[in-house]
Amino acid sequence: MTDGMALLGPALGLSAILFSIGVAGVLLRRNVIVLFVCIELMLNAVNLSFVALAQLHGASGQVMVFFVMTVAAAEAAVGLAIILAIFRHHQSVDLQNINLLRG
Amino acid sequence: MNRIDLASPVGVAIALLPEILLTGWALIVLLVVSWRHRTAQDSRLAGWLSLVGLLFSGAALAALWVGGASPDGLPQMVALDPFRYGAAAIALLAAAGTVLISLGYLEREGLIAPEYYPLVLLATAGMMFLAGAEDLIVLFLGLEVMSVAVYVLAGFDRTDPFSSEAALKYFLIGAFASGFLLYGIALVYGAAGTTNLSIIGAQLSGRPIPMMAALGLGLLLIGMGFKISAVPFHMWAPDVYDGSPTPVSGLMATGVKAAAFAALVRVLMEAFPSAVGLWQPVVAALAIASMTVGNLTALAQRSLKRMLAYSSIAHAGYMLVAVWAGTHAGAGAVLLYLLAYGLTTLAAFGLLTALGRGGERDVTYDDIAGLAGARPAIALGLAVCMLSLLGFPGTLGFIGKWYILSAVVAEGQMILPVLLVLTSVLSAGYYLPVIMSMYMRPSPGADRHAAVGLSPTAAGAIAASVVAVVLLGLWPSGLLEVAGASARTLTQTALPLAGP
Amino acid sequence: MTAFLDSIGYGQWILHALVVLPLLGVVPVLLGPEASAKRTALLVTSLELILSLGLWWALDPGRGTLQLVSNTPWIPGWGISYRVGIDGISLVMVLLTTLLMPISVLGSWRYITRQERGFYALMLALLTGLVGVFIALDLFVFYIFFEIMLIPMYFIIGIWGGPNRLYAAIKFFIYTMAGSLLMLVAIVVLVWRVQAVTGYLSFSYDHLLTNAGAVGPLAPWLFAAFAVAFAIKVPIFPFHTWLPDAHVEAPTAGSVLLAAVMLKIGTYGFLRFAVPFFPQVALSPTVSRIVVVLAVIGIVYGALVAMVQPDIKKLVAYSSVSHLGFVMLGIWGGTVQSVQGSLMIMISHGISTGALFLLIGMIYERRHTREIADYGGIARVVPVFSLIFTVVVLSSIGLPGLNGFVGEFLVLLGSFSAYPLATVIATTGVIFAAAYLLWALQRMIYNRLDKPENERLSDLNGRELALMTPLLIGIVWLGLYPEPVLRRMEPATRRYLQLTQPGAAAPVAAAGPTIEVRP
Amino acid sequence: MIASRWVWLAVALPLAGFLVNGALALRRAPATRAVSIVGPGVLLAAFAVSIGVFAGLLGRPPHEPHIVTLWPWMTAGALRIDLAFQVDQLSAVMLLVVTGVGSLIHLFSVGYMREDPGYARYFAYLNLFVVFMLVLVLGANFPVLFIGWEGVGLCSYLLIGFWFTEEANANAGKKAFIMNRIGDFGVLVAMFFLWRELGTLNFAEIAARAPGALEQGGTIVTLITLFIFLGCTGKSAQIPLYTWLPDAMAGPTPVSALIHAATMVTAGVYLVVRTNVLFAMAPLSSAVVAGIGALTAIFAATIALRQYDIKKVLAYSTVSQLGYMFLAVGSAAFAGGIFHLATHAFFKALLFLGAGSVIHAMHHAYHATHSHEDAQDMRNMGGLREHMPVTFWLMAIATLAIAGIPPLSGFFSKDEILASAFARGAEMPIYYVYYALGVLAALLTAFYMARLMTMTFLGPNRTGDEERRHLHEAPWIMTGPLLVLGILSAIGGVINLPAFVGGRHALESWLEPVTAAGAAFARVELPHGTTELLLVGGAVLVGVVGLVLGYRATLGRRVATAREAPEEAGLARVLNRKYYVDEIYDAAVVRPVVWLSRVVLWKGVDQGLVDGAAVNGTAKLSRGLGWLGSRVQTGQVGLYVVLFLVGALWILRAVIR
Repeated sequence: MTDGMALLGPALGLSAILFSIGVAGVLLRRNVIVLFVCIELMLNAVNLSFVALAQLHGASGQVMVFFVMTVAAAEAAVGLAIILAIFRHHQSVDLQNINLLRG
Repeated sequence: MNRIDLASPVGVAIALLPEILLTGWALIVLLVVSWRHRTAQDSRLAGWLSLVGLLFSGAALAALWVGGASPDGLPQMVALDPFRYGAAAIALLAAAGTVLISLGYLEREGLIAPEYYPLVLLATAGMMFLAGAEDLIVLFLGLEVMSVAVYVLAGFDRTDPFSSEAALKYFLIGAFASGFLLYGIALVYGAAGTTNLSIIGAQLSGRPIPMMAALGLGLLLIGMGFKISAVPFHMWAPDVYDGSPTPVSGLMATGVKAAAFAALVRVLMEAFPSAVGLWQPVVAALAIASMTVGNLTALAQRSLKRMLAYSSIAHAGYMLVAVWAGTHAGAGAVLLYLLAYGLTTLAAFGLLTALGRGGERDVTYDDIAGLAGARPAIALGLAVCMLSLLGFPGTLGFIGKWYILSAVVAEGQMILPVLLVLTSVLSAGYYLPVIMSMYMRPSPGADRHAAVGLSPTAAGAIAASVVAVVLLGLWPSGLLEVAGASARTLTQTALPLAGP
Repeated sequence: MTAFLDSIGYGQWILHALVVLPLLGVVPVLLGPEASAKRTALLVTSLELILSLGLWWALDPGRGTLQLVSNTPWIPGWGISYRVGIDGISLVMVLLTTLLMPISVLGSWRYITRQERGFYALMLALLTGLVGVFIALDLFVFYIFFEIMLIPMYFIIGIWGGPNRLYAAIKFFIYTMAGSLLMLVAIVVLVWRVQAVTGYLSFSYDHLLTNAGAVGPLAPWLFAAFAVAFAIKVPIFPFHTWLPDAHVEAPTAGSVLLAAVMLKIGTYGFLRFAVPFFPQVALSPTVSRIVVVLAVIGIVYGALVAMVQPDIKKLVAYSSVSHLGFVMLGIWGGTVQSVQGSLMIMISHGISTGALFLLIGMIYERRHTREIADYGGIARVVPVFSLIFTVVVLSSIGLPGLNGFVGEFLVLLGSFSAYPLATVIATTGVIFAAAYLLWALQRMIYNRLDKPENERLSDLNGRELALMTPLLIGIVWLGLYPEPVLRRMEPATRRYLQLTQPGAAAPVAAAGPTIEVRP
Repeated sequence: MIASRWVWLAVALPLAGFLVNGALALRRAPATRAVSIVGPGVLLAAFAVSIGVFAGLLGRPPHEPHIVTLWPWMTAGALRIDLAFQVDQLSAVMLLVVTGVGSLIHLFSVGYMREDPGYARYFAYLNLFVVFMLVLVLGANFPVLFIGWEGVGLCSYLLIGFWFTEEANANAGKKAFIMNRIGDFGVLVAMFFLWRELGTLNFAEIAARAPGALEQGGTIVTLITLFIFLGCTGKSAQIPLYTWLPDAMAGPTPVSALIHAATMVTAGVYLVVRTNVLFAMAPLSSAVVAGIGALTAIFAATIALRQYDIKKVLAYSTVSQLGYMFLAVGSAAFAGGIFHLATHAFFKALLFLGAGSVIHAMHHAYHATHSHEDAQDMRNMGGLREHMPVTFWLMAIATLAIAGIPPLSGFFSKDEILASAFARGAEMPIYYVYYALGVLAALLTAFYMARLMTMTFLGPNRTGDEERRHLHEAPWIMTGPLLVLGILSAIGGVINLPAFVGGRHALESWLEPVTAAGAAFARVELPHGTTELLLVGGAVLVGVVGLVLGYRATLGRRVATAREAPEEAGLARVLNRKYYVDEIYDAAVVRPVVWLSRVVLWKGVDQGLVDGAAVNGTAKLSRGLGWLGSRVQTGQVGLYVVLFLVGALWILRAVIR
């Protein structure tokens, strides 16, 4: 069991880094689809940490990963549909000029 | 008090009966809609069908509540206590209200897309899971089911760029926030070894909170902060409420907020009672920020819909003050305020549908000048809503605020109540002008308000909630008993896990 | 008379009747035709007056304690019950309210021309609120009535007011609400602390009064909250700026009720709640000095600013600030004479200023202007109006022999021993009162009759004379023979002083048995 | 004994008169006949009752005043104030003077005001005035006296501004009331002191408790008496609150006679005598009272020298004579003060009524020829002796009386005052100065009275040839009362004949019970033997010299009519403009107060500071912040996420710590 533990620190570190990259992506990029991809990246980072922690506390961590993946998939479907609708109106996916609602 | 054994599948089925019924019913309606979706009658049929579904689910919930169902042994995935039933009931009420208002609204707006109703049902099912979740996984799932459904509902009017923009913003920032929430769940799971709330509570109690659990708690707060639109995670709310169709805004302001707050209270009270020193200052800060920014920015709004959006941020602040108390009284206050705020805001959005067209974004204070002369009933309804939101005595809103004040003062806290009260005074600055322009200003044209009208179903729903707000405001003792009792059931019953 | 009253169990149902009757009256007013609204309203308010007169005999003048107390549980979970009762002080205020209400209704006969049903319905709602405030003995119930009153007055000013009514209405509403919300927090904290010490959750006045000491170090903050809420209502100097706007813009009936009754809720609040609950804080040297200084400023400042007002209604509004400055000085005077004087001013100011506003309303109905400069020399054209106007002005100046003097004299006499310098400065208020009111009187009814419109003014008609007669009788009767009123208020004054004299912290065995502490 | 129980009748009768006349005034049809009967009739009845009360008092033991309580007025805790009348020697005398002179003046008014449209209203106010004056005089405690005190102020306001259509008259009325009110402030504060120190406001109890409770000559008693005196200066027109009396001449002349000569203005003297024990216990205050009395006497006399309006001369003469009365009571000669009050009432009323009939005649003449000359300006009169012989001779008697020529009443009363001032000098040398001022004032008095008489009655007639034919004597209804007053002025001295002419100071002994309390502390022995004779001689000499100089000076110069009269110059101009005191008051007090309240308080503090900054300020601030908040809502998702992240980082930092 001990060797499994050895990888826990780095795994959690990696998922934290991935998560931060995801967040930075959402922050900096202007294209909606890239933003969406970054959010998916954040979710997968969390999956990694789930798997890493599952070593400690048994299989429930891994079960959680499956839930996360299915939810991410559902979200992806709906998200892309919304992005399509936006594209139909603005002919662009650049977040800068999607600001009709303000004030 | 029949005890339900959650280990056996039959036990679980009974425990989740309301949610199961609702989801099943939603699928049935989806089937019916798949081949009857062209005419207005189809849309109305789907609407009435979904209402029936809500009734069934409500009946099941009542059976559980009246039967006093409680878990035999450790509560597994979903809590079986009146607090869940109460929150779920509010969610059902909100959904029923939204459906009743939407019946007339969709037809008038030419949105003949009956799949609107199954989405509402599914969103409500999500809310009920979220409100009743005893396990972080179920909490996450409930949250996502609700959110995805509401994302689509927000962008329901495809032809209207505002609606799609609202959906996009809600989706992007929503997903972003659920990323944080999920990361929190992972860290808490890492620290406590389980995702069951009461077991987490047991694990963490008795020893200083480990770093990972603290981080987890922080991330959870961020995720939930977004859902209840607390400042500084609130930026999405005004635009999304403004852009999406008015009944959907109503649902978001009432149902979504109710489920989110119920979950937040349960997580904080059951999972992190020992970490009170940690989360109380954060909640206090969020509360103060929301109350001040929400009320101040609402002052500058000309459109009624955006004013109601900012006011919902302010009310989130008031409820966060109750959450800060961290006691059963606080939980009771949140539950009651959710009902009070829910009923009033739903009626307000409902009345707003009467006043405008196409998303009612352009309905300003001047548009409703002299409405009292033309439409006395609608004007009176809106006036009562404004007074209840203001927390004026004689309305349920006042009883809600009073309950929050008593809960928080009982903890010896003075600054938060005074801030709550002072920001309420600010709110008079944008609630009263609504009443003033309706009653005290002459209507510009004779037939200026000819177009103002409500469909019978919407009128019925709104009238019911307005009357409820006043009656419960005058005779609140029954309601207060129920809220207090259901809050007291939020106790951490589990024993710590053996082992590491 | 008392035998007759006891025979019909008057004591048990009267207080509830006085609150419910106007509400019941609202229904026929709203449902009936527009024209008959005012008649129904007059009928209901007159009935209310007749019913309330019985209180004069029903109250046993011997005991200073709260009488006719009735207690019906309302929200048992929070220890809230609909608890009502009266003593000398509230008796007099209720009678003043029920007397002025039919008079104001009669006074707006011709003044209110549109949406009459709404107006008279709101007037009846206002009557309920006003009576309720004075008889409530449960802090929750008191707070509800204290706030509920705002709505009718807000609409009365807002809908039937003058050109600048919106600003005046919202300013009035927010100003008063801000104060009362602070009081709300104070009430909640008080009840919580008392419950923590006595273990018994209740909002009842007696319970809180006897155990108010439980608040300990929080007392100054709580007193401050109560004091601010009532100071805005009185109004005391820095919080008074809503009054002139509200008075000028309100219709006659609104101004009459605002000045005659609603301002007294502030002073009544001090007498009933703020000072008795926290006597050490209220009567401590620093707080007393602040209040007395503000009161004296109010008197002199109010009078001086009134002197230069071009608009007669604003002038009377500032004169109210000045008069109520006397009341505050009297309350803190700390002697039986000064407190009795305050109560007398509360009544006589109600009658005199009520009468003044009614008269201004009448002349406004004819001439449609409130600028003093637009009048002049009308004594020859409208002799009856001028005579009544002079008498009422003289009573406001405090001419001995009329009602204004009794109150002011007692206040100054009583407060002299405690605050000699302040009282002397306050007495100069007597000079300024003469100056500004006489100057206005002269510019309005004497001087040259040089404006053609003034020549066609019609003198008071039967209705107007009818509604002025009770007030004139009151002015002269209270001026020359205030004895019965003073006798009925004295026990309550004594009890107030017992409760508030420093060192009276322990529950006081009042003259009679106090109403039982636990219901 | 029984009679004094009916004293309330004396008050009730004029009150009834007021109500009847008031009702008649409100009715359109002028009921002059009814009013002429009710008005004076009621007064005569009241006079009869007063005589009854006076007679009743004779039979009573002197030292018990008879308190008639009508009903309990104000009771609060230990304070018990009843509406009660006190009938004792002092109030009996005042009762007689007020109702007596009052009746005569009412009769005179019947003639004088006959053509005036407000005839009924005039008599209503006059009756009301008598009611309040009687309440003042009969009051058994300070508050009841105060009812009368302010009541008379009210009536003088109404009567001065009787012809209110003229703004000047209304202003004069208002000025009178407000100045009275400033005085009343003093009386009020004195009451509070008395209540705090003695625990009572009843005169009888004050006299009883004062010696014990108050330290003689102490600050408390001095303060009380000074505040009382402040009230008196307001009511009896002494420096500094006298400027309202000359303006009060705007009212009808009988009003000036009754209110501003005989009764109301003497209220101050009455109050000092009524509270003589306090003044006796406070020598410093007495000195102040006497000082201001003397100062006012000389000051007013100088102004009277250069006045051309006949009523203004008499007004300043009244102010001066009142100064004498205060000089008397200031030197503890309380009875002397009352004596001069009575005699002054007679001859000053006579002078005013005389002037009234002169003005009446002049009005008649100018009215006949439709000319708009000033009927009150002496420069338009002259030589009226032939046209109005009766008025001339009666006014001559009054002039001699006021100048202090024996054996007329003025001589005795004025001489006693000067003597007592001189006697008081022994204890406090300052009184010698007052004595000197008194004598000088007597000289000036004689001078201006002589000037008035010569300008009006002697020398060439300047009214104008046409008008002269219409000048004739006043009807008997007006000259009748003059006659009675003439007789009283002549023999008035009898009521207090001094020893050196064989009299036994009747009035002084009559008032002894009232002044006994004061006498215990400050008794004045009038000088006897040679000094007395010297003083008397000196006074008479001064009187005669004044008269002669006055006559000579006026007759010598040719007096131009008002229209062509040259502008005054130098000192004469200053005197004519009454030392510009009114203008100084206006500039120093009235205008700054009005400016302060308008600019500083109302616009500055009220609208600017409290309303503008505090109230509307917070409203604007919150709206501004709100506007800022909505600007931040740019609609850019990027910004939303940034803010989201800032919040997230803050929470994480808070949670970790």
